[in-house]
Parts: sequence; structure tokens; C-alpha cells
Amino acid sequence: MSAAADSFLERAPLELRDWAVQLLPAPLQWISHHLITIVAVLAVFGLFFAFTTVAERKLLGRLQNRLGPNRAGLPKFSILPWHIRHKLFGLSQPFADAVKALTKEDIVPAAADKVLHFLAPVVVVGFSLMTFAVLPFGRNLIPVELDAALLYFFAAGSASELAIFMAGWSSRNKYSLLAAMRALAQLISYELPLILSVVPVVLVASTLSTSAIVQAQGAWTFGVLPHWFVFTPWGFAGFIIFLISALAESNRSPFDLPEAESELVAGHLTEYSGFKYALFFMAEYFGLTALSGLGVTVFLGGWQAPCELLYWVPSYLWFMGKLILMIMLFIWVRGTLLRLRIDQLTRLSWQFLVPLALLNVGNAAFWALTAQWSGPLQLVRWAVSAAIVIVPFLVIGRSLSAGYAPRTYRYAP
Amino acid sequence: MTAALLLIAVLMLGSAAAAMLRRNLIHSALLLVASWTGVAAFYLWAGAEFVAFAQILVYAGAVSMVVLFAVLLTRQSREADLPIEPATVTRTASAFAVAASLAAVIGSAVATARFPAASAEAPAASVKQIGLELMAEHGAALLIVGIVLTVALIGATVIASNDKKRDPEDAP
Amino acid sequence: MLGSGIIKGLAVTAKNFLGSYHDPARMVTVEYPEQPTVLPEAYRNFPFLISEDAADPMGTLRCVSCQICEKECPPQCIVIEKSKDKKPDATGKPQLYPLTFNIDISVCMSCQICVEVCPFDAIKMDKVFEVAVTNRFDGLLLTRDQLAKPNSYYHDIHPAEAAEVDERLAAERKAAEEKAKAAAAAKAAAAAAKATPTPKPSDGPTEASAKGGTAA
Amino acid sequence: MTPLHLCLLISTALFCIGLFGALARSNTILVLLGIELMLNAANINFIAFWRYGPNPAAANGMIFVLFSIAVAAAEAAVGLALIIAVYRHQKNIRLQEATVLKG
Amino acid sequence: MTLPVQLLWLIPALPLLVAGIGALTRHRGVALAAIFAMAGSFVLSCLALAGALQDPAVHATYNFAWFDLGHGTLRLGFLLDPLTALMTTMVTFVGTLIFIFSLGYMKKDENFSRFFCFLCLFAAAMLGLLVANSLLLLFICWELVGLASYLLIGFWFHKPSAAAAAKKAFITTRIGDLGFLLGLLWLADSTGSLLFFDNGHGVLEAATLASLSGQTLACGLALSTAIGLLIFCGAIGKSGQFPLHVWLPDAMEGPTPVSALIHAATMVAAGVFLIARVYPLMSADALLTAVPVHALTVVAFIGAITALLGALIACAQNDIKRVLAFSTVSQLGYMMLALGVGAWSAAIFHLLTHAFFKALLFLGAGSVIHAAHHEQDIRRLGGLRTKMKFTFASFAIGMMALSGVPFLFSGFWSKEAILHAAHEWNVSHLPLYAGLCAVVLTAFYMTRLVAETFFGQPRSHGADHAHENTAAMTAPLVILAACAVLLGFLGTPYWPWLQKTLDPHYEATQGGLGLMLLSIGLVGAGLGLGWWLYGRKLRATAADRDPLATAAPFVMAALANRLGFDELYAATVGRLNTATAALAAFLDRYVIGGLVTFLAQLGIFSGSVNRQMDEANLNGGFDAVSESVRETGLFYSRKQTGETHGYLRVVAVAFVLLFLVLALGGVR
Repeated sequence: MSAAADSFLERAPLELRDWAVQLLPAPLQWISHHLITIVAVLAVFGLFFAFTTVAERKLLGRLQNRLGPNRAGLPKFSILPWHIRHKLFGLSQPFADAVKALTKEDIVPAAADKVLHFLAPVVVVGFSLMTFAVLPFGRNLIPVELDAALLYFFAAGSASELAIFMAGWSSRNKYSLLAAMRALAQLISYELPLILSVVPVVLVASTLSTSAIVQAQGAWTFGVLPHWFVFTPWGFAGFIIFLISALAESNRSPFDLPEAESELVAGHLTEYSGFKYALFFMAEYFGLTALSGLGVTVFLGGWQAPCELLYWVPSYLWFMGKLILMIMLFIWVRGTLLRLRIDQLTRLSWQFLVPLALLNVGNAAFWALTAQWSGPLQLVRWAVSAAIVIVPFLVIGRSLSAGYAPRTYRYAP
Repeated sequence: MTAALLLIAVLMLGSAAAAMLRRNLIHSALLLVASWTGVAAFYLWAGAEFVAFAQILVYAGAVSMVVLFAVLLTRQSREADLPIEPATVTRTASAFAVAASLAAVIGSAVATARFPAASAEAPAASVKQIGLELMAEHGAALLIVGIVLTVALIGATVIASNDKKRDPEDAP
Repeated sequence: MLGSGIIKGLAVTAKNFLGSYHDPARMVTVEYPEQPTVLPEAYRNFPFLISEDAADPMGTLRCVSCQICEKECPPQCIVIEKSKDKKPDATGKPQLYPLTFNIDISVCMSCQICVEVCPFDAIKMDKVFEVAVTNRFDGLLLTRDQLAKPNSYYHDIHPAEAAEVDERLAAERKAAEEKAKAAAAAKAAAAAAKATPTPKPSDGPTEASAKGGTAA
Repeated sequence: MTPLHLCLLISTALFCIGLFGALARSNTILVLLGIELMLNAANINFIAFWRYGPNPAAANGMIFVLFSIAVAAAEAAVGLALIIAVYRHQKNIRLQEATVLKG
Repeated sequence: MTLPVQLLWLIPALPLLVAGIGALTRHRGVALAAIFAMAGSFVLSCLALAGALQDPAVHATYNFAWFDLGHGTLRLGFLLDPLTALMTTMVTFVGTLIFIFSLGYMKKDENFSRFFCFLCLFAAAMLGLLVANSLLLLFICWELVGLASYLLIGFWFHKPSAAAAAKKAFITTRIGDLGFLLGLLWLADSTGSLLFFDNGHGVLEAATLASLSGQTLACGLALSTAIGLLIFCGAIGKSGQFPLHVWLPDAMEGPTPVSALIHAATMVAAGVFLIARVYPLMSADALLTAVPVHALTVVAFIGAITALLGALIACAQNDIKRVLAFSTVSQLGYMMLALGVGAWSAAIFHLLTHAFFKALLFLGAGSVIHAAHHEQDIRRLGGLRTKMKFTFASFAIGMMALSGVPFLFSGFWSKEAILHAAHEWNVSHLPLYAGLCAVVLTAFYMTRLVAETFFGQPRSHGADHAHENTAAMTAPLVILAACAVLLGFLGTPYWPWLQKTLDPHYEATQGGLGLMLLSIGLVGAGLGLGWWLYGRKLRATAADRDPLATAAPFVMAALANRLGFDELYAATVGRLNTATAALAAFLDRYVIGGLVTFLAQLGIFSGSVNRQMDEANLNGGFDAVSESVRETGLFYSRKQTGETHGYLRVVAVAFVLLFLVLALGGVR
């Protein structure tokens, strides 16, 4: 197994970096080491963002029995044969979009606070990129190895709220301001369950370091059942809470209220156009990717292979695969669910997710305390843990949905 | 090292001073966020990562939000455009005098103080160590802080909620 | 149970997703430039002029340049210039014909009033919608040559309506011929007695039947 | 001039800026923020003494700062709630006008 | 796959959880939850049993501190040994079956969920009692068991007789518990611990026992004897031993499953369990010769008297449940007898077999009562043999097990073990004779019961329209009947597995075939006598005179009246109580009341004097002081402008000044 962990493919990215570094003159080497890492992350996730947008549009189309973008091909001067170049499944759509966004007119309202109006998209992209620093993309691939990585992640993520406020306030537009306030309320409400859903993992893994959390999930029962945290009762509950909160944190449907176009035009983005708008768009996807990456790291075993047989596949491929699955899940949810009302949104957080997440912390504590139980006691442990998840879920769920009897649709099948 | 510290200090003090002088409250608040971030940078510089991230999470993430909400909820019309009152001038002057004199006395005291030499190595404090100390030695304090936070949260909600009773005529 | 509805919804969209790959019937999208859109028969767009013979469109226009449509057109996008001379029409009767027949389709609002008022079934609504041009002034001003389309084209786009119109016209012509014969006979009969003026077909019934035709 | 002196001078400056804000500004929110700055200055001192103090192995300085941050957060929440209550009562938040507790 | 002793608390915790849920909701699903909880406890008990059987001689304990008391720590604990494990397994198994039976029996009751809540509470307390490793924890659960018994006897509290019976049961057992409590306190005082086993420091371990039996009291008793007898008082009350047996027959006012569970199988056996548990303490004085009496001798005689008395009274009862109740009293006497003669493993053996066949009999009786529209009088039943085949068959098996029909039925083996032990006892043979008499009587009254209930013609409307019950009620009967047969083979003289497991020092004694033949003969005699009196000529109508009453009317009347114990107690204890209460009322009303009134008047008088002095003299001075305080306050309140800036500025300036003073003054 250690051979696999040390295989050439596993080390390839690092080897490549070291080779590139040693090409440079000695005084530049220490900084280029970091610069290469940053550039690599930017390039990979920049492209990832680009293709996420097109994947999202295509998937949404398919989910609604449509085709999605399939036109944008390559320009005429490319050397590929026509039938490939012609459409290319619409894969070059993001580049067309980028060119469009770059060439659009950049409008700044006359009454706007120019500095803040400019700063907001910069800040939001900057901070959402910063969160990538602590995600372990592979066995050896973590940009910064921090002891308090999870804390760092949430600290960096919380800055996006400020950026949204800056965008909303500096636009001098009532819709923008209202949307910004709404976004803030939403982000603050859901930051709590988001963090609380990760706390159980911290409790059980007893570390804040993301790479150590991934290491803690690296084992298999019978070689096929991975010890990912999502496969425990508390981990599953935590993962679901994390998913819901992550949806809300990244302003995605069904929690896309701040951009509810029927109420607020385009929310805090109303007064943004062209490249600044594209930056916001980008930051949103970066945030989504980072949160998905965190979910993969914390609950889905990070770069760990799902079974022992597949251990030889390079770890970063596993990470990317899981990341893509997570994002597809988000897209799937977006293609399915309707937008919530603001009162439903806050109620969901404070009356449902937060209590469940708090109970889940206790659940994880129980799990950690009973770690040495074995034999039939394992069954007791699982049963108790599952009961701590299911019983409150049913009780709270019932009380929340009390009075909303199953609806009968008179005019629809 | 010292250069980095000075850079951080300039950022931190500059934005703090600007925040205290601006008439636009939102600008003040955002500048203060910058200042708090500077403080976090100082913590990072001193090797206290955990505290730095906690500082950002609490101040830039939470306190700033509360401040901004408070600013927006208590907006007064065109305050920035009002003429400066004479009382304001005297108050500012006296405040400056007091603050400057305090700065002078503390600064001189600090400048003349002698401290035992310390190691140049930053002390290593892992998160685990902090966690263990928090839970073991300072467990009681941690509990009390938890209670304080809870009480403060509930108290803030109670204070800020509209406690006016509805007029009986309003009731349908 | 809370959340079961979400799972049901997710199942529905997942079914859509998978179905979209193996069940072409699900896909409602028409890939337009490659795949032509099938328009409903009642679809109408801009008017065109019917000519009887595709080989000689200008010679066989049904339009007799009566200018009723020009007068009735609400946005006044039709411009007609009468010919000085007369040419025989399909029945062989000499009629006026339009020297100029211009429709500015940048102004036209596709109201179909011109079709309804035409007593000769000479102007009908077309189905062409790809009218994009590079010059929006001259390009969108359709002249007589561009407007004239053969009756067979009319049959292509509105088969039922065209058949009805043809049938009516044939009946009218037959009636006219019989009348003409009768008249000829009468003339022949009367020629002996006296020469009488050629009887004109009255406007009333023709107009009514034209209206009935378009309404159908 | 050791780094410790420098840190302490910086914290002194931050403290005095905060004090100036608290004394000079009429807007209660800014007064509160000035006080927050003063708290931060104190926290800087804790960290400085932890970093350059005689016993850096003990994490007491950091833990004290953590508690201080927690209490500051509570203080900010309650303070701003009070400000909103004051605003509702007197329709402005000028500190010099908030001179009575009755209301 | 065993249950570690640290988790033994799970066994009572499951029913307790359901009891808690049942207290909060009235949902009928509580019953299912209760059955599942009991079944879960049964599974856990089986795991515990498997663990305990791995090494029967070990007393696995888990002790923990409950709270600090002065300088000492009060410690509780759990104990796992074969005794505990067998008892918990029996209780949970029988309990599960009875819960299932109750599902059918109580179906139409409006307080269905409350019933199961109480049952669960009882089960939790009973199981807690069994797993306790501390006399204190045992006592707590003991009292909880009593409470649950009280609640369940009085479950139909709208019936005055039920309410009275509940009260009677509670108060009567309390008298015994008082002795228990005194013994417990004395034990705690003299040993400083209440744990049974505690690495050599427990009260049941050699060192403590030696010190306890070494001390002699003024009356000549050994200390251990005195404490043991006091603890035995508790057992007398709970197990319905003479002279505190009066509550048990009345307890039959409760629902029949309760009678089966609490007043036949489990709770009443708790006294036997208690004595078996503290057996080392009871037998600590066995080697002393200079003492007037040994604790176990008392136990043996009380047991013998109870066995005989219960059997006698049972012969003359007409209520089907009363007969079984007195039978229970008698059988408990047997167990006490066995304990007293030193065969505690035989006592537990009999306890286990008795639990099964008596639960079977009670459930059978419940089935009959349910079917016969709550007709309990055997004179008015009859002819049910053909109407309720399952019930009759299982009831007959129970009856034969109880009577001790040889070889096939468990009761025979356990009873035989007890009689054998009594025969071996070298102090006296009187208990043996009492036991042998009881054998005859048992066979006799059981024959009478079966003949009257199941044979002949139906003698009332209810019996006439009886029909077999649903599976929920018959299935437990069948299972219990199977157990009533099979369980006996665990402890035959030829393979005494149970005794060896419980008591590693047990030695199977050979011989005694004569005694066995004698008791078989006696059983035959009892059965024959019963058949001769009741079976030969079956009762025709409910009003017919009992053949026994015809033969010996006076004896029959006395026995039917339960030998007048209730009247006796009413005449002595009851009257004494009333008189004491009257005296207390007099003292309270006149003597203490008068004193209180006098003091109150005194207070009023001094108050009025005080007021005069106050108004005349003191007020002026206070006015002046108040005025000056007010002036001062006004002065300072002018300084209090409410300007926060001002305050803050003053603080800052003061700080600067303080700093300057410190700096210039050179204070270090």
C-alpha cells in the first residue's frame, strides 16, 4: 500500500513543481515555490469554474428535458476538422461568455460609492479563493498545512458577507441594499448550522487540520466499506445539514432569495455589469466549489479511495471525482427545488437545522466516548446514535410541518 | 520581521484612525473591519494563528455584521451633511487632548520600561494544546463564557425586539 | 415525513435527466437552423401576392390593382401603382394590373385586413418568418417581384384554405363562363336584334364569397 | 527598542485612537466601536507578552485573548441592541442626548 | 457475546425509558414499546447470563461513587453473578410473556397506556433490585417496587376494595420495610459500607462477616444475627410471610396480569432473593454455638409456619385468584424454609420453577376470568374444560407442577430438593413435617380448584358463554406451560446443574429415596383426597354446600375467614393506631395550640408597646438624618448629568493623573 502511496503518479505534481523551481535562479526559488502552487490552484479551479458553468447549464437542461448549450464551438481559424470544431458540445461556451463579459460596458451608478463599488467584487473573489488554501486536494497536495485549517476556512469564508454588504450598500439602489440585508440575514443564519455541522467531525477526529481529518477517514472494513464520516449516523446527519447550509451559504437555489429576480431585480448585483458582474459570478462558483471541497474533505473521505482495491488510483483524482459529484448534486438540487420564502428560510435554519446540528454534536460526543465498544455493543452504539439522529428529526419535522396537511392538487394529476 | 510589524501597524492604526475620523458611518465600520483584520495580522505575525482566525471570524465575520445592521437600522437622514456644531469642536479638542496625554504617559512609560530578554523563536502553541488547556484548566471559565454569550444573545434579542404593547384599538 | 417531497422531486428530475438520453420523445427542443420548425397551418406572417403561373409570375398576378387593400391597411404599408393598360386575367377578361406593389414589412403588423378585403383572392398571408436582412430600409421593403408567389406555393403552405379558394374561384369562373356563354348566346340571339353592352359580374356576391373563404 | 516595546507602543496607539473615538464622536455606535478598539489594544498586549514574555510555553496569553474576544462579541451584541432600543426611543443615537435612563 | 457488568444498568434502563415515555403520552403504542423494551432487556439478560455462566464463582462488580457525604462517599454498584443473571433472565422472560398477555387482557381498558407505564416502572425497579450491588440501591428499588405494586393493585382505584387493598399492601409491607431500613442503617453504621462485594471490603465478604459475627450484643445475639433478622423483616413483608401475609390475598384486586407478574412470579419472590443475596450474612452465625438463636433458624420456622398456614387457608377459599394467592404464600413459605435450612440454591430453584408455573396458573386464571366475563368465584364457574381447551391444558400442567406430580413437572424437583434439605437439617425436623403436610394440602386444594373450575356443568351465565381467548393470551400460556415442564430438569438430584451454578460448594447428596417415595405418596394422597371429595360427585349448582363444609363446618368457616388474622390486626394494631392518633390530635389542638396562641398574644402586646415608643421618641431623629441624606443625594445627583462622554473623560483624565502620580512618585 505504501508503494501505491508513493507511486510516480501520486508524486507527479510535486515533481513537476520542483523541476520548475530548480529551473529558476536561486534567489527566486523560495517565492516561486509558493507562486507555482497559487498559479496551479488558480489555473485548475479557474478552468473548473469555467466548465462548471457550462456543466450546470447542460445539466439543468437535461433535468428539464432540454438540451442546454451545445453550440459554441471553436473559432474558424482553429486547426480542428469542421465537424468537431463546429459545435464541440458547447464546451467553449464559458470562453464565449468570458469574452462577452470582458467586452461589456462597465456601468457605475452616478450616486454610487465608487471605491466600495469597485472593491466589493475584488474582495469577494479574493476571499473565496483564499479558502482553497487549506483544502487537501491529494495525498501530498495541500497548499498550506495549517493546524487550525477549518477555523481558517470559515474565517476566510465569512468575509464574503462583508463583500456582499459592500456591493449592496455602495450601489445606492434600494433593491441592492434590501437584497444585501437579506443576503446577510441568510448568510448569518446558515453560518451557524454550517459550522455546527462540521464540529462533530472535529470532535471525533480531534483535530482542526483538514489533512488530519482526511487521514482519520483512511481505513476500510473488509477492504470495501470506507470509514468515511458520512457513513456514520452522526456523520450522515452532519453531511445533510452541511449540504443544506452550503446551499444557503452559496446563495443557490432553493436559497437564492438574495437574487430573487421577481422581488429584488438581481439583488446586490443589480448595479453591476460586465466584468465586475462576472467576478461576482465567479466568486459564487468558487465559494460553491470550496464548500463542496470542504464537504468532500470532512465527510466524504477527501482524497481517500472508496475501496482498498482502488488505492493505486492517484488521490487527487479521487478528490476531483468526489468534488464533481458534489457539484452535480448541487446542480441537481437546483434543477429540482423551488425557491423558499424568507420566513421559511430563517425558520428552517433556526428551528430545524440549528437544533439538529446541536444534537448532532452531542451525538458525536457519544460516538467518541464509545469508541472502544466492540462486538454486540457496536450495534447498540449504532442504534443509539441513529436514534439521536432520527427521533429529533421526526419530532421537529412533524412539529414544523404540523398544519400543512398533504396537499391535494385539484387541477394537476 | 520588524518591517512586517511596522507595515501591519501602519495598516491597523491608519485604518483605525481614519475610522474614528470619517463622518460616514459605513466607511467607519468598514475601515474598522480593516483595522481588526490588521490586529489579526499582528496575531499571525506573533505566531498565534488560532487567535488570529478567531479574531477574523468573530470581528470581521460577526461583530462587523452586527455593527452594519445597527448602522442601517438607526440611519438618520443626511447626518453627514449637517453643519458641525461648536460643541462638537470643543468635545473633539478635549478628546484629542485627553487621548494625546494618555498616549504620552503610557508611551513614555513603555519606552522607559525594561523587560527581560525573550527568545526570538516564536513559542509553539498547537491547537491541541490550546484546546486541552481550555477544556482542562480553564474549563470553568469556558463554561461561564458560554453562559455569558447565551445570556448576551438572549438579552440582545429582548432589548432590540419591539416590546411596545399593541394598542387595544389596533387589535382586530 | 419531512423531506420526502424533496426526494420525490429529485427522483422526478433524475428521471428526466436519464430519460433525456435514451428517450428522444422527451426532448421538446428543436435545433432550429438544422431542423425546420413545423408551423401550424393557421400560422401567418406577412402578405404575398398570388400569381397563377410560376413561369410568368408578373404576367399572371391575380391582383387587379383595385387599391382596396392600400386604403384599408391600418399602418399604411402598402403602396400600389395602377397600370395604364389592361391585360387579360385568368378568365381572359382584360384587367388592370399593378405596376408597383410594395409592402414595407418593417411597418406591416400582420393584421390580415388586406387579405380579408381583397375581392380577388389576390393577396394572402405568407408563412415566411426568416426575413432578416442587412439593410433595414431597402431590405425590408418588398417589391412586386419579391411578393409574387405562385398558387402552388399557396397550396403548399395553406393547403385546405387554398383548395377552398381554388374551388370557389373555379365555380365563379364556371359561372362566369356559363353566363358569358349565355350572354354570348343571348348576344348571338340579340345580335340579330340589337347590340347590348357586355354584362359585368356584380361586385356584391364576389366580395361576400371572398370574405366567406378567408373566414373559413 | 525590542520588538516587545514596539508591540506595546502600537497597542498604546491603538488604545488612544479608540479612546479618542469614544470621547470625540457623538454617534453611539462609533463610541462603542472605539471601546472595541481599546479592547483590541488590550488583546495585542496579551499576545505581545505571551510572545515575548518569560513563560511562552504556557498558552495563557492566547487563552485570555480568546475569552476576551468572546466577551467582546457579547458586549458588541448587547451594546448594539441597546443602541437600537435608544434609537427607537429618541429617534437618534447621539450619545449626548441620551442622558436619562427613564423611558 | 456477553454483557459487561458496566452495562448492566441497561437492563432496567430500557423499561424505565418506556415508563418515562408512557408517563408523557397516552398513545397506545406505549404497549408495543414496553414489550419491545422487555424483550430487549431479555436479550441483554441472556447476554449477561452467558457472561455469568463463563465463571459462576465470580462476582463481577462495577461500583461508582454516588455522592460525597461528609467524609465518606456513598457508593452504589452493579453486581453480576449467576444469581442475578438467572433472576433477571427469569423476570424479563416471564415479564415479556405477561406483557404480551396484558395486551389482550387490558385491551378494552381506558387507561391502557397507563397500565403499561406502571408495568414498565415495576419491571425497571425489579430489574434494578436484581442487579444492585449495594444494599442501599437494592432498598431504593425495593421501595420503588412497592410503589409500583401499590399503583397496580389500585389500578382500578374507582373500586373501593381495590383502593383499600392497595393501601393495605403498601402499609403492611412498610412495616416490614421499617425493619429492613433499621437493619440497613445498623449495617452501614457497623461496617461503613453497603456494597455487597467490594474487593474484600463488601458486607458479604469474609472479613466483614467475621467481624460482624464476632460481636455479641447485650441480649446474647450475634450482631450479624440481629442485622440479619431485621433485614429478614423486610423479606417477611414483601414475600407475604407470616405474620405479614395478610396483604397478599387482597392484592388480587389488581388486574390479573399484575397478580401474575408481581404477586406470584417476581416481586413477592424479591424477599426470597434478598435473603439469598445476603445469605452469607444470615449464615455468618452458623458456627457460633453460644447464641440463643441463629438467624436462619428463625427463617426456617417462619417459612414452615407460612407454608402450612397458606396451604390450609387455600383449601377453603372460593375465589380462584385467592386460592392461588394463598398458594403463593404457601410456596414462598417453602422457599423461606429452604433458605432457613441452608439450601439457598434449592430455594432459588424453587423460586424459578414457581415463577413459571405460578405465572402460568395466574395467567390461566386470568384467561378464565376474561372469558367468563369477570366471574371469579369457582362455585359459579365449571365446565370450562371443553370450552377452553388451551387454557385447561396449560392450567392443568401448572396445577400438576404446583402439586408436585412426580418426574415430569418442575415443581416436583424443586419441592423435592427443599424437602430433602429439610430432612438433612440437624436442628429440628418440625419444618420438614410442616412441609410434608403442606404437600398434601397443596395437592388437595389444587385438585379442588381444577375440579370446581373446569369440570362439571357451567354454573353461571358467564361460565356458560365462555370461549377460548385470542392468541395474544393463549400463546404466553403455552410457552409458560412448556417452561413449567422443562425447567425442572435443570436441577434434578441426578444432574444438579442449577444448584452447582448458583452455589459452587453445593454437593449433591445421594440417597433420600425413601423421602422421595413418601412425598410422592403424599402427593397421591392429596390428589386422591381432592378427587374423592370434589371429583367424584361434581358440584351441580353454585349454591351447593362445600363437601368440606359439610364435614367440618367450624374448621371450614375459620379457614374461609383466613383464621381471623385481619380481624385480629384490626382489633389490635388498628385500635392502637386510632388511640394514638386521638392522643396526638388532643396534644396538638390544646396543648401546643394553646402555647402558640399565648406566644402570639405576647407578640402583639410587645409590638404595641414598641409602636408607642417609636412614634413618641425615635421619629424626630430619623427625620433629621433622612433630610441630610436627601441633601447629599441632591448634591451628587446634580453631578450626574447623564452625559456619558463626560464620565468617560473623567475616567481617562483620572487615569492620566494616576499614571503621572505613579511615575513621578517613583512607586514601583
